[in-house]
Amino acid sequence: MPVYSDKVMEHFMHPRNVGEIETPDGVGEVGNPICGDMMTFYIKVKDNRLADVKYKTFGCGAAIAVSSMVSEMAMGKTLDEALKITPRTVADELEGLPQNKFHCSNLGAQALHKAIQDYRGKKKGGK
Amino acid sequence: MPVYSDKVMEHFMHPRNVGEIETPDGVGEVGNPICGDMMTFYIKVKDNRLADVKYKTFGCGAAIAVSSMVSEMAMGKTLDEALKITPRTVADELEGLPQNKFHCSNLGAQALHKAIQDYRGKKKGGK
Amino acid sequence: MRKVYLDNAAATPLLPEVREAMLPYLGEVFGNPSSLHDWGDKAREAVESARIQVAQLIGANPEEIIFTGSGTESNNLAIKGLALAQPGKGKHIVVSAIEHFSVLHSVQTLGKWGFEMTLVPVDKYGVVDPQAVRKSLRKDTILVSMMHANGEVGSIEPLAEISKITKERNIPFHTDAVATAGTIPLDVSELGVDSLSLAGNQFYGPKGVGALWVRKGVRIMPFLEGGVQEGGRRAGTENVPAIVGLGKAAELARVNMPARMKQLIPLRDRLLTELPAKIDHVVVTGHLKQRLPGHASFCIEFIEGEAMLMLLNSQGVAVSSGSACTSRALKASHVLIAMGIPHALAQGSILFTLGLDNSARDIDYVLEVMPPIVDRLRQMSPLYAKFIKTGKGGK
Amino acid sequence: MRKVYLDNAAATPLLPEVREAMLPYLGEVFGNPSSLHDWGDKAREAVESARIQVAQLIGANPEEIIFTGSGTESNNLAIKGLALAQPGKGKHIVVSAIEHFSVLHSVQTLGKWGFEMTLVPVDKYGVVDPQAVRKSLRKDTILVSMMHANGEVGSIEPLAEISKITKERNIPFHTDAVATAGTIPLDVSELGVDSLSLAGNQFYGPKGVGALWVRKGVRIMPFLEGGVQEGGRRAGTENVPAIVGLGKAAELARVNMPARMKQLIPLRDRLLTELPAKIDHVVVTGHLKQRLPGHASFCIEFIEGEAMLMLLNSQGVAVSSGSACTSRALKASHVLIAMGIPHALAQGSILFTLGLDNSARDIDYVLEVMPPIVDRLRQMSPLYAKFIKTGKGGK
Ligand SMILES: Cc1ncc(COP(=O)(O)O)c(C=O)c1O
Ligand SMILES: Cc1ncc(COP(=O)(O)O)c(C=O)c1O
Repeated sequence: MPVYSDKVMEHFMHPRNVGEIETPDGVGEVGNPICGDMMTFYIKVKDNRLADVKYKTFGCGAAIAVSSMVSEMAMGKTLDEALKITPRTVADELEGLPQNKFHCSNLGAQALHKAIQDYRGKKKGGK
Repeated sequence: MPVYSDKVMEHFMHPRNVGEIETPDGVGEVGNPICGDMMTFYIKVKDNRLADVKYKTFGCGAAIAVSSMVSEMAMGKTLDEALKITPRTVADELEGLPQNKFHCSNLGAQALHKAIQDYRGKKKGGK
Repeated sequence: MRKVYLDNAAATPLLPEVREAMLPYLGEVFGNPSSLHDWGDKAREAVESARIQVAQLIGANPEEIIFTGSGTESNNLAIKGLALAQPGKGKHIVVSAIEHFSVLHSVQTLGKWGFEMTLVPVDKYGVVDPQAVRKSLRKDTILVSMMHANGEVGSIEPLAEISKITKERNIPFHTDAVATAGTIPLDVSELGVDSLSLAGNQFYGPKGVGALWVRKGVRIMPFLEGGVQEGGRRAGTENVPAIVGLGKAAELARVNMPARMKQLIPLRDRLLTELPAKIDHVVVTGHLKQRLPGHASFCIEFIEGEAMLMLLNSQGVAVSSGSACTSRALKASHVLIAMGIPHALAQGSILFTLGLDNSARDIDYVLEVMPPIVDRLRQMSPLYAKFIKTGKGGK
Repeated sequence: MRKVYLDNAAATPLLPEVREAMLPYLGEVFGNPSSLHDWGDKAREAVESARIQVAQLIGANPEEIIFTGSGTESNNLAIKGLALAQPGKGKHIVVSAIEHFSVLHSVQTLGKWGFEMTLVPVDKYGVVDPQAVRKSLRKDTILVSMMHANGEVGSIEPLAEISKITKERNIPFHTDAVATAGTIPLDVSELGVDSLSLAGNQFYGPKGVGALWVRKGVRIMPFLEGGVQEGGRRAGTENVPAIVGLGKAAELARVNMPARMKQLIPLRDRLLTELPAKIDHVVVTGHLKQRLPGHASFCIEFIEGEAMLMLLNSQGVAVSSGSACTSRALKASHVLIAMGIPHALAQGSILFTLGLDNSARDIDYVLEVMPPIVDRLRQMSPLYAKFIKTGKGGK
């Protein structure tokens, strides 16, 4: 009974899509280092789809695995589809998260949504 | 670190002078079965000396060893000498008693003194 | 000299399989279950496997098991933890008069914080009447605690009947099953209790470990405070080898229980019938039928328990007694007194508790050495002398 | 892959000699120390010998030693037992801000019964100022508790100076010496304390056993209630094998302490100097000189402890952290925060605790694998990215 599922461990050890996007279409930052975890998501949008998703994460193993999983789940999805990614679906894809990590380290979906809102806000703003 | 000294064990296993005296000169009974220990001492007096000392004891290992030791210490002593036997001297002769047994099981000297008093009382009474 | 150990209520030997299961955890697998690395993982996995094994023994869910350091600690946690978790609900606690001191003293200490205790009496067999429990309940009763079986007289209590009453009234019901868990079949749902204490050293498991089962949803305050081990309900680095041993002992007990009972009951019954047949003025204590399988207890008139113990020991036989002299507090057994046994008779208490190492030849041996010991002590006893002279003083 | 265990503060391996000493008590010598027969005598003798060994380790009298189930239990017994034994004397308790939770939570619980707590702050090295203790004392102060060394940052506290103050005022002074007893020289008279907690699993002894020393004449209420084991101060069947193991571990610690310290200190000092030399933005936590021999602790900026732990584990290295994410309560270490370390930096806490199995090659290995791990996590860290871009955010 290790603390994390194999899937979490796999994503933690080999996180997908780590990094920044030089000229992102949207950026979403959540958390702060005081509570423990902090994630910044960067997106590139093409034809209303997520053409690229990258992130930087400060936090525990769960936070890193969640970021990686969210980036993988979001990649290529339409924005509306991506907004359907929730902490629950992320945790399910990761074959579960420890109970105490569910809320605090599971901010990836929120950061992604924020990046999408940022993109939409800018577009509306008529940039 | 057994509970009892070797000397206590030896007297418990081989108690001296157990029994009753058919026609005792004095009898002393102390304790009662409710507190746990009960001893009856019988004495035979000759020329102001304890010519015979016997006892019956209901009680724990310490109570039996104490009775045996008291009988041995008293035997042959003058009555005044025998009255100098105290719980302390009995415990010392037994190479110590467990602390919690000191008071309740160490009634032998008291029973002996009672038997001597009984004898003296009867004599005074002009038996 | 023959060596016959008949004090399994005080301590059972560790089964070789239990020891084998423990050894790796006294060796290479030494990690702390809270640690986040391979060493910690291995220790944690071992603890969680043991939790399943213990849960299966009593028909519980693993996450309802809290590992503790002893049966005593389980009872302290249960009594204090359940009482203090119900602030404002009431301050009245009902227990039987024959509970173990780890229950009774815990309730007494709660008295300092305003709790009140009602002692439910037992009959002469040491059995609680469920209707007496019902009568003792008050509007402000917040906890009932009744042991499953008494370790001194072996009687098994009618818990399933008592729990019907506590359930009607929605009062948490704790049972001290230290003497029964691992010894007789036991299912927490059938018993209808809300929490249950058990200890490894009662069924061939290690010393230094116990467990408290608490039904999911029942609130309990931690007793040992500090870290968040055991879901925050019991702090302190887990005693991994002992927990593993408890798990293994629980598994073996569950699987082998019918065979064990079949071995012990006939030996017990021989003692219960043949000892009083061989020695005059002997009373069996406890219930004759509703009784722990390896448990034969008596009061022998006119003599005292410790002296019997010591002479039996000199013959290689280990037993125990509830006499005042054998208790370090030098008080007559509250259990025997609650059953209405007079003090003098209670002094003659003697207790044979059989285990898996015992055979019919051990019983033969006891039946052979016991009568001369009793005789020897009676010859020294002023009470016996009085009885012989007057015919009085016998029970 | 190389396996390097550097988490000896969480658990130490059992020394082979300790295991050997314990094995008979997991085998033929299984009696209950309270039993009045040969089986009981052997168990009791073993417990009493261990009591002498433990007393010798700390310069105490054997009869002042109470065996418990853990360091946590020793602290619960000390804090609650000493406070509740002084009814009417006062309700004020003084503790340092960096005490173990087994002390802090015990004091907090006493708050329910009207006790008040003053937390004495520490400096940035985690050290208590004795004058601050003096200032915190009130007329109604009935207990002071200060740990001997902190297990998270390794700093050793000036107990002898503090005890001068408590003695002047005649206030009982408890110390949690779980991190020091068996590790550094320690004498209860020199420290001037009135009670002291220790635990076997900190110095190559078994889990599931601790001890509380209480100076003769100091009153204490029992915490675990029930039977009259340990002179009525700690109920429950004694964990004989673990107590024997604790005794043996204490003896070995006493005899071998100088050699052990000589082995550990140079390894520790290499880590303390070379890790910050190899990796930028690393701070040592705790006092550099007044420090446990095997203890090297740091905060690594811009990254989080659990992630470091997991990557180190994947390289075969076991360590621990005081980060919020590694604590099951998900709170930043109260110790680091009390030392004035900002939350973000505290998240980068990492703790190497060396033991007798470690060699210089282990340190080489850690110094080799650690920099790429830090680098990898920093490359993922938005805080590091910001720092690189702005030059801000570094400590
Ligand atoms: C019924 C019962 N409860 C509790 C206990 C306490 O167990 P321990 O001494 O292992 O803590 C005992 C001990 O024999 C017992 O018989
Ligand atoms: C200073 C200190 N006190 C108390 C404890 C509690 O010890 P245990 O978990 O063994 O009960 C620890 C544990 O590491 C500690 O470091």
